[in-house]
Amino acid sequence: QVVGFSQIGSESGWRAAETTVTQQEAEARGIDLQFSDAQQKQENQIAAVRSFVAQGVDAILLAPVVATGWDAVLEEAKEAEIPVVLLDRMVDSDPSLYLTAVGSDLVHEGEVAGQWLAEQVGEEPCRVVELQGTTGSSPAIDRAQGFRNGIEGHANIEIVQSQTGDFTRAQGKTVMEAFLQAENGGADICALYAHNDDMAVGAIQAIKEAGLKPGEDILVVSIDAVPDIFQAMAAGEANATVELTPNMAGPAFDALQAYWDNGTEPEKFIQTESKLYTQADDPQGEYDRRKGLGY
Amino acid sequence: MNGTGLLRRVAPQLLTLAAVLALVTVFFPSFLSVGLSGDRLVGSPIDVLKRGAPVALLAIGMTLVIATRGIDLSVGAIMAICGASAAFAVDQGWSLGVAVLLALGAGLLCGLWNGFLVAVLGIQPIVATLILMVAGRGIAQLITEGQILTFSDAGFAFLGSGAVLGLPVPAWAWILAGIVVGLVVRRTALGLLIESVGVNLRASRLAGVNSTVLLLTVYMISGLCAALAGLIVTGDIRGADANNAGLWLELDAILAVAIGGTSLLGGRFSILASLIGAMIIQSINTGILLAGFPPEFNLVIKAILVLLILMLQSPRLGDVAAGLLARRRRADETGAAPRPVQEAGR
Amino acid sequence: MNLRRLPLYVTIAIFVLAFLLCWLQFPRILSTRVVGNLLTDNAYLGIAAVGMTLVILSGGIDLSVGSVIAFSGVFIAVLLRDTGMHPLAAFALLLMVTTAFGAAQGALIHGLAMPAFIVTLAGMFLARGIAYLLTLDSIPIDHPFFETLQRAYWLMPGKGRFTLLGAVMLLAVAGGMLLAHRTRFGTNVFALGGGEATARMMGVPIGQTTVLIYAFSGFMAGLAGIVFAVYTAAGYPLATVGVELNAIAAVVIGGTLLSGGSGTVLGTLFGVLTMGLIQTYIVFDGTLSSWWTKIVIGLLLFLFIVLQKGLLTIGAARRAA
Amino acid sequence: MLLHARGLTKRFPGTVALDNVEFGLAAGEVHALLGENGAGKSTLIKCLTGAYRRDGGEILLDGRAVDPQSTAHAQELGIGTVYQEVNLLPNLTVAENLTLGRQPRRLGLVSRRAMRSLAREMLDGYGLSIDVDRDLGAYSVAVQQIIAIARAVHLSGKVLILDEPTASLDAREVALLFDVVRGLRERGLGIVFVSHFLDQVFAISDRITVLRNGRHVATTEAASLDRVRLINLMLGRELAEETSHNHGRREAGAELLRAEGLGRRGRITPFDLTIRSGEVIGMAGLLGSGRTETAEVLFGATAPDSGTVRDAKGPLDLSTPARAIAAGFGFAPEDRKTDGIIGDLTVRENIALALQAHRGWARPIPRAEQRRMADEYIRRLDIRTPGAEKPVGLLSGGNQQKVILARWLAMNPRFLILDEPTRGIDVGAHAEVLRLINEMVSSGMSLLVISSELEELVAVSDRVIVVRDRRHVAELAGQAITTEAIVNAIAAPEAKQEARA
Ligand SMILES: Nc1ncnc2c1ncn2[C@@H]1O[C@H](COP(=O)(O)OP(=O)(O)OP(=O)(O)O)[C@@H](O)[C@H]1O
Ligand SMILES: Nc1ncnc2c1ncn2[C@@H]1O[C@H](COP(=O)(O)OP(=O)(O)OP(=O)(O)O)[C@@H](O)[C@H]1O
Ligand SMILES: [Mg+2]
Ligand SMILES: [Mg+2]
Repeated sequence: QVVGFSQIGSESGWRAAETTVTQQEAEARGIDLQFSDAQQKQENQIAAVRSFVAQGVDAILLAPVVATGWDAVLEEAKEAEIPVVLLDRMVDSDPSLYLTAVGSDLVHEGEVAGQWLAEQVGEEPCRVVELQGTTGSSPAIDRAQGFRNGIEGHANIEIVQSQTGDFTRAQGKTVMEAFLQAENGGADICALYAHNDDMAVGAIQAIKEAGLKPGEDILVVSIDAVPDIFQAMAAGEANATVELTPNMAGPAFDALQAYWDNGTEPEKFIQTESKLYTQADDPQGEYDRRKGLGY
Repeated sequence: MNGTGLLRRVAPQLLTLAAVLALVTVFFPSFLSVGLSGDRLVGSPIDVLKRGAPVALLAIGMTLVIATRGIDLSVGAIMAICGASAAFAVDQGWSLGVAVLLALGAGLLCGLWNGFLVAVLGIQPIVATLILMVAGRGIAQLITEGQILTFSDAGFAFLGSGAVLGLPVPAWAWILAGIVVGLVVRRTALGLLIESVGVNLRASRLAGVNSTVLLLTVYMISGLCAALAGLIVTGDIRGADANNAGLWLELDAILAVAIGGTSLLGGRFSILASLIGAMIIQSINTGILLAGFPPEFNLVIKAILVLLILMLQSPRLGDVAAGLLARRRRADETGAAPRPVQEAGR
Repeated sequence: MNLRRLPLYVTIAIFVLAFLLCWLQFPRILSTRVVGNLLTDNAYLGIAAVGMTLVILSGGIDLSVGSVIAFSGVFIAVLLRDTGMHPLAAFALLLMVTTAFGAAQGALIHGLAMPAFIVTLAGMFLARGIAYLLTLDSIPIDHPFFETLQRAYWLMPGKGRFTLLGAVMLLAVAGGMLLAHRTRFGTNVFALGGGEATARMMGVPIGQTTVLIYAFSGFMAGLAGIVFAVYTAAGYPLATVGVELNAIAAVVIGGTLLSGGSGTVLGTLFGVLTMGLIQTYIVFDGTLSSWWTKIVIGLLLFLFIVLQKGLLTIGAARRAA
Repeated sequence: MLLHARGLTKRFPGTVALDNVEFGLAAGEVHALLGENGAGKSTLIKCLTGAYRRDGGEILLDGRAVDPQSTAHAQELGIGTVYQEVNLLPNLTVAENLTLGRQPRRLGLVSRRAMRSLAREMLDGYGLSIDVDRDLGAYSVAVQQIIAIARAVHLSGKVLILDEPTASLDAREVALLFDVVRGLRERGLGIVFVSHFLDQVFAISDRITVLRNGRHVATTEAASLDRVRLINLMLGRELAEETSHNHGRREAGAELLRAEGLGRRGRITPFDLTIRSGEVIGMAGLLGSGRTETAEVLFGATAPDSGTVRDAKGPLDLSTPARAIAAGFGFAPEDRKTDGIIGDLTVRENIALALQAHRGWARPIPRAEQRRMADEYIRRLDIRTPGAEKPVGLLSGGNQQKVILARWLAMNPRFLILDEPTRGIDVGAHAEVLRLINEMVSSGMSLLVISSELEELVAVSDRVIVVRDRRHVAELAGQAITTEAIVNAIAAPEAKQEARA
């Protein structure tokens, strides 16, 4: 079986891990994986999917960079009778155009993080700074929304600063420095919410360099659960992370296999778990387990 | 150039910097305050000096490249390559010295490649460096295998976030690099030869200037500056982020050079002015962060400020204003409305 | 044969050669499907590149096109979402806006003697920034008219689709060819690229020409934005990042000199197709990791340019002898 | 009065280029505009045609006040101009250059066929047989000059202005040009003619206006002036001695260089050439005959593909200009705008450039030393500039030429190639340059002088090589060097002359 995989790019460690895991899963099942990296561009992804159709692959995995704009190309795949499985992000097309979608609920991730913080601070007043993802990207929008849902009704928690850190470590650190400046050297900040772990790791360094203790003076909660954040948690410098598993391909291949075998239509959305990890969850062990995955 | 000449040359940039600082202070009153925390200086101005380091370093090399009528789009990618090489070396357990040398060597090599394409094969600079801009990030990711290659070498981290005599190491890096390169080009004939090649390559060659070697040198200096910048950002976050290190920084560096008043058409250049340009850009960036606007405003604010700055610095502005005034006056006198005329030549 | 056509012939020859090589490795590449895809998938790029060609011919550069395309999509999507406007009216309005945007850039470049690189760089920030201000989300467009446009294609034998979008690009190229090579304005563009001071002394209306050039580029970017919006049926402020660099590369592969004054619009079409072919080849190969993808794209770019350079040098030497 | 300028004033930083200048041009006359280098001739023309904005004064055309805002505007008013530096676009075809702005159209589109025939028509009568569809850049400066003239003539409904149009033309082309100009005069056009060749001025002009230091000095009938008085008016002083014939004054020295079979396919047929120290070799030929190519091959500007050059010590490496310079060569090119000056750099830097490049970047010439050099040559060559720190691009054409000469004199090479060295240089400076040539030669330097001005060649050369169709066809020496002999050698393809003294 030949499966085409249109990946967004390799913009973060998490994304690289997803690619690695997908390749491992394909290999384990004896599937010939045609990989295509779109370098964060939808136009490249559309072209890639259409090339897959022209090539006549047996199925297509698509990790869409953005939710909109897939109708035409999905229809084309459907006409060619090639099943499409969406990975980790959704599209807003008609569900009949794809076989199934495997992913987590981005809003839910934010909610989990928000609820954790609400629980953590109780009734204490808490000024939160937020490191957003790339402006306009769907994880940035949804994770921001989810977090606000999560702290809904807790008037003591207030988001006082919110800037984009572009999902990168360097920007995370830079922006955090500015936050610290703006918030009285950090003394007024109670918690940091970062849309991904990389930005959190950068911000942790900034907090340390400002002479504060991340994890104690400033609570740190972020999303993704990449190895480095576990290292930080093990050192007591980060408090919580919400897992986004890079293994989206496993369930996807399972669903495809069933479909190929006897035409079983899977459910339209296969949700992966958004598990919350805290310092209590053996961060060192998690780190060791994940390190080899190509994060 | 003597002292007053130099001052006159950079006066517009200094004024602009002052204006930008004043503007940011309006939005964020404590912007200009500097304090002492332990043995290091802290405060927004220090942040600007530090955070502006990558762009300032890139601007040094970029100034020379632009002075030869070239442009180097690959510096961001070179930063990624060099950061990745150094992180790789440290990760392998090699000493910091080896890592730094490896990074600088990689930067030189990248510059040599660019220079080769431009000077020997005669490919136009934008395209020549576009090649490395695209491929370079791939090479960097090849080194890190797509991960963020982290390390815990304290010495390396010191390059990015340490401080010497109270001032952050990155600030020292660009200040020293600026002084060294500035002295080298002005105390030798390098500066003159670069300018001459930038103004008229053909005539310079006919006057015996070895333009090939000169172009190679200039792109290698640019590569070297990018390597330093790469080391700094890598040391700063204790990890080599091949995909994001230096992403789009080439544009900021070019902007810095342009704000510094060096013509993109080559010729006369000033490294000092470019460095001030870099600080202007960084002040804007830091100011936007501090002022607390929603992030979706960032680009618009930056675009408008940059346009405004360049318009104010444009020598034409005076002409146009004079022309408009003259038009009004003459229109009053004669009822005719002549158009302003520009002098020939640039 | 005219010496100035040589780059065009070389470009076409390289494209055909590359296609043959791909075909030897992947026979399925020689299908109407792939050809149709090549036209459709690169339609927006081709249109933007036609505008870019004129800009580059005049010795300038327009870095704003990628952002303008993104802005266009968002603008149309927001208009269609929030007003009951017919898409055609939205298109017209958009083209006016982007043309004015381009003209404003041209006016700044000429009026204040600022380098095009910098002005359009600021334009690039500005256009994307405004797109952000309009919306942060990606907005789907589900107007029936859009579906009609999307479904407008001719099914070629072999199931390939010759789409409306591809046709629009070919028309844009044809229009660009006429404009650049068969009008007085076009000659003025070449004149500007040959040397601004000289062109002025020869009586070329520099200011007017400059403004028109960037207005044209803005118009083409707007048109590319419409095509992209139809292509994806959405507006997304983060779309088409870096497309300006692809357009520049396509123009240069198409044999136009970045220093201005020499080149062809038809060459740009082949430059675009060559870029598309590189991409198709990489997808067909399917074994390259993310990083090797980048490296291979860079290498192929390098190869094309060096090959072109070599052939041109040999050709010129042949003719001189 | 057809065109009348009153009280024209133009100031540049540090210079008053025009100071209250009065200039009147009648219909049906050729009016020569004369003056030293930097006197303000080109500036006057640029103010008249809208290329510069004037600081004061008024311009009347047909008695009506006009205010040309741009060269395009001047063209609309019926003023056609050839500016001093060839202002054509090398990347356009000859036909496009000729018709730019008024290409014939059909249905809104440029008709190539009509454009081509219009272009051919425009070139009629100038004795050029060129392909109007080729890029202009493929042709030599001289050809470009003629094309520029043809374009200006076509544009000139009322006034034709020619700023040093004959600087790189040879006698035949000049004669053809003058025929055209006379024809236009018949038709009632007013023609402004700038030249440093006084013979040409007397041959064609009806009236003469002289400028000095930006001021109007005199306007008189040409017939009422003689050469000496005219020169006195221009210089404001007596000129001691104009040119001197130098035959037999020098004894040729030892052999310095020997080129054997040097050539490059498509450029110049392989030739042999020996050069003795302290010798001046002149090189004559028609446009495009291959004189510049000979020089470029010798200097490494185009790499030769056959032959060798050797001196007493052995073969020389002349593959690049830098190597040729290292071997003691120098080359002042013909096209000063693109090959000579570095416009944005100062006079001082331009003069020091070759020497500096030769010394290498690591051994800078101290600033004071550069200043001294610059000041010395500004004085010796009488370069008109407010100072050594003025960008050379802002100097007048003739003064730029002097700066390039100074660059090479500062190098003190053993073999210097001068391609049209007196192009655009005024009478005073012309004499000075010839004197300098003599001086250099007596100090042992060897020269190769390429010139379209045969008198000049006769005056300075010990030997003259005649080039035709990219081939060295004849060599004249000693007493055999006369204008007639050179003309004959250029003209007679069959009779190969080997006249030796
Ligand atoms: N754009 C400019 N900026 C500053 N100075 C200028 C400019 N153009 C001309 N000048 C100065 O004005 C004076 C007159 O120059 P102009 O070119 O008119 O002389 P000219 O009579 O044409 O001399 P030539 O015979 O050498 O061509 C010179 O001193 C020159 O340096
Ligand atoms: N009358 C002409 N007709 C056609 N082509 C010409 C003519 N004159 C010159 N050319 C072309 O111009 C090119 C450059 O000529 P080049 O400048 O080397 O000649 P030259 O001997 O130096 O003459 P000069 O110095 O008088 O211009 C040549 O390649 C030649 O083909
Ligand atoms: Mg003049
Ligand atoms: Mg010549």
